[in-house]
Amino acid sequence: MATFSILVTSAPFDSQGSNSALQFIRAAIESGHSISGVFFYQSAITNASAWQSPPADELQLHQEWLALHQAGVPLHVCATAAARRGILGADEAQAKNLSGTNLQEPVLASGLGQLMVLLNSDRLVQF
Amino acid sequence: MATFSILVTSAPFDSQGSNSALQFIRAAIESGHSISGVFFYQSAITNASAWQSPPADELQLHQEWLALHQAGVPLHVCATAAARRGILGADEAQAKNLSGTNLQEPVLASGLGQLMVLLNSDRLVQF
Amino acid sequence: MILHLLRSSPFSALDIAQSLALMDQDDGLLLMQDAVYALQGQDQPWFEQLQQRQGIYILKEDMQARGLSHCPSFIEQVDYSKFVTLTLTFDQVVTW
Amino acid sequence: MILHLLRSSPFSALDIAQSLALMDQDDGLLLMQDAVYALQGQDQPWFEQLQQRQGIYILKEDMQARGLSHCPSFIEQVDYSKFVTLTLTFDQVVTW
Amino acid sequence: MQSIAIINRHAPHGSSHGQEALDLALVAGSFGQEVGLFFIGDGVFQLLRQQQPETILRKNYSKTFAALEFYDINTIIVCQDSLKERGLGEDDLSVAVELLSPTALTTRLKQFQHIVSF
Amino acid sequence: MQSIAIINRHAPHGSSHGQEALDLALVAGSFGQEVGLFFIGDGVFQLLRQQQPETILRKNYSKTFAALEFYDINTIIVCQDSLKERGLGEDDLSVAVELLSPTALTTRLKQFQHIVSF
Repeated sequence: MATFSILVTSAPFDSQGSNSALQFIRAAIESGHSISGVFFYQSAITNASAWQSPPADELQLHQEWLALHQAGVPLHVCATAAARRGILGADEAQAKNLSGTNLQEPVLASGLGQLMVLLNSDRLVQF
Repeated sequence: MATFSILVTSAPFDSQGSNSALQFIRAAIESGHSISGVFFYQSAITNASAWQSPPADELQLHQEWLALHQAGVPLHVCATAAARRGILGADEAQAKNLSGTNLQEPVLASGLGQLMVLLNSDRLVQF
Repeated sequence: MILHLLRSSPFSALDIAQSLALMDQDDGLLLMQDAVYALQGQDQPWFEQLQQRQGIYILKEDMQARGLSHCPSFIEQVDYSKFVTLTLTFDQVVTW
Repeated sequence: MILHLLRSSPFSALDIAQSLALMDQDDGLLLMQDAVYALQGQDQPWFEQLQQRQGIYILKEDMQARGLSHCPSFIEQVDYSKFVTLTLTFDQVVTW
Repeated sequence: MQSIAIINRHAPHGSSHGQEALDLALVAGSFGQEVGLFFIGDGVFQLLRQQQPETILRKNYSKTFAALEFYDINTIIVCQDSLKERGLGEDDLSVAVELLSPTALTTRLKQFQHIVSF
Repeated sequence: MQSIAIINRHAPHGSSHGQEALDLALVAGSFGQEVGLFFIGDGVFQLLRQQQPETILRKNYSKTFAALEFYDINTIIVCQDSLKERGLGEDDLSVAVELLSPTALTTRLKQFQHIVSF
């Protein structure tokens, strides 16, 4: 059995990348492998947004990620890449005097250093 | 003198499209033309986010759009495309019981029908 | 041994040429997402290059999603489960 | 008369071939964003096609941003102000 | 009345271009605009029969092409060179289309006031 | 120690790939990772001299390439075929690089534990 780290760099909905990552992770877990973590970077940071509201007949990707977290998969997003694109955690929201935030636990606002920690796995697969 | 409608469909920062649109509009206004409106669609909807927080040495695109609005340019975003990607106006935020919203005036959450209205101009230019 | 993941349509992007240029004899190539349209390229120069190689795979789910069903025998069809296995058969994975 | 706006690098994407295929003799083509790298394609087949045409323009700001300064005389350099004028000289604008 | 040509130039499912182009076409049609749908390059793959994007967790919007006439959208033009280059014929498509050479397609494109591309 | 190869395959400024790949490289370097920076295809344009992206309202991160050695990043490899295809030579680049054939480049790539591409 192996451990995988997953780097997602493509935008949800605008690209199939997030869907592919989801299906790959599910298949890996079903085969008994473990996922040391998922890291959202570049335009994939929208995956971290708790506010995604697609029409009812479309996949709510954020909910699917939360389900994976329930299954033990840590979720990280690059805080800098996210803030650039308007996804703000509690600290950033407070700094801007905002009453809400669209980046919430269990998704963690992390630095790129966290991705370095995730490299300590058998395979890194990018989507 | 002519009237232009501007359709922006590419993601800010991830693509140069929003920068090009901004520079085109400024040049058009300087030459005495008028802009009947800017419409954000597809991944360009992030332009509408009031929460964009890039590092200090990078362009804050949302502020640049607000400056154009001050100069009389109407700003529209497709509400469906925006909601899909986590950009929510007051109505959607209320429906989800959120305390804040990242889609605020003067950017208007519009339907695609608004783009049809904008077609009533001399030229439509897409970025 | 590297497993290359090709995602873009070879009719639109030149990623296919770049990945092929970097492939050794023992490397593999998985056609996924829009790259599965490569199946329709019988008359294209890159199709012959694919044909001359070992280790060409295609993701079944992505074919089915797009209404493609005919696959020549030199391309091995895999599902997500086999895709996971492939990433372990090879030493590294590069995404195009 | 259509003005075509080409944004992608002709070394990576095949948009250049598609836009050229749809261009009439009186249509125009503006190289902008990453398409300004076309300047480096002297040995590429599409470069000759550009050379044989009238109405090829390039956006000066995008050249300068990328460190490109040499431009052959058959390509007309325009700034954003001239770009605006061009969109009015032609009847429609198509973005690639 | 305004008129708008919508060019589809990307394959479906790998990106959202096709789905959001179709959404725009339907709205334009219901607003009484004259709409022309053009499929060129990889865009011709949008019209393939028997797509099942549910297998990759994407929406199957391709069924909607059959309903275009109810939105008064009757101009569906496909580039015959693009189709042939991709080893496809008219029989492979899910709806009736008008096949045109690139030159003839450009002539039709010029009859519309505005052009957008996806 | 882990090692990571970062492939740059897109031109600068039209997209954010180059800037965010460089950010990642700097962090990897300061975390003591062994970093290899590879430039292939349009990625070689990242290293062109005299870029002025301020004229298009983008950040001039190309200046940072000269500082890579301070982050202990000394492996900067450029595909010589990609460079030649684009009418460029080593003199056109802003930093000292190692020019390799595609075959030699692949051999070097395989010495890294993980590979990411931008």
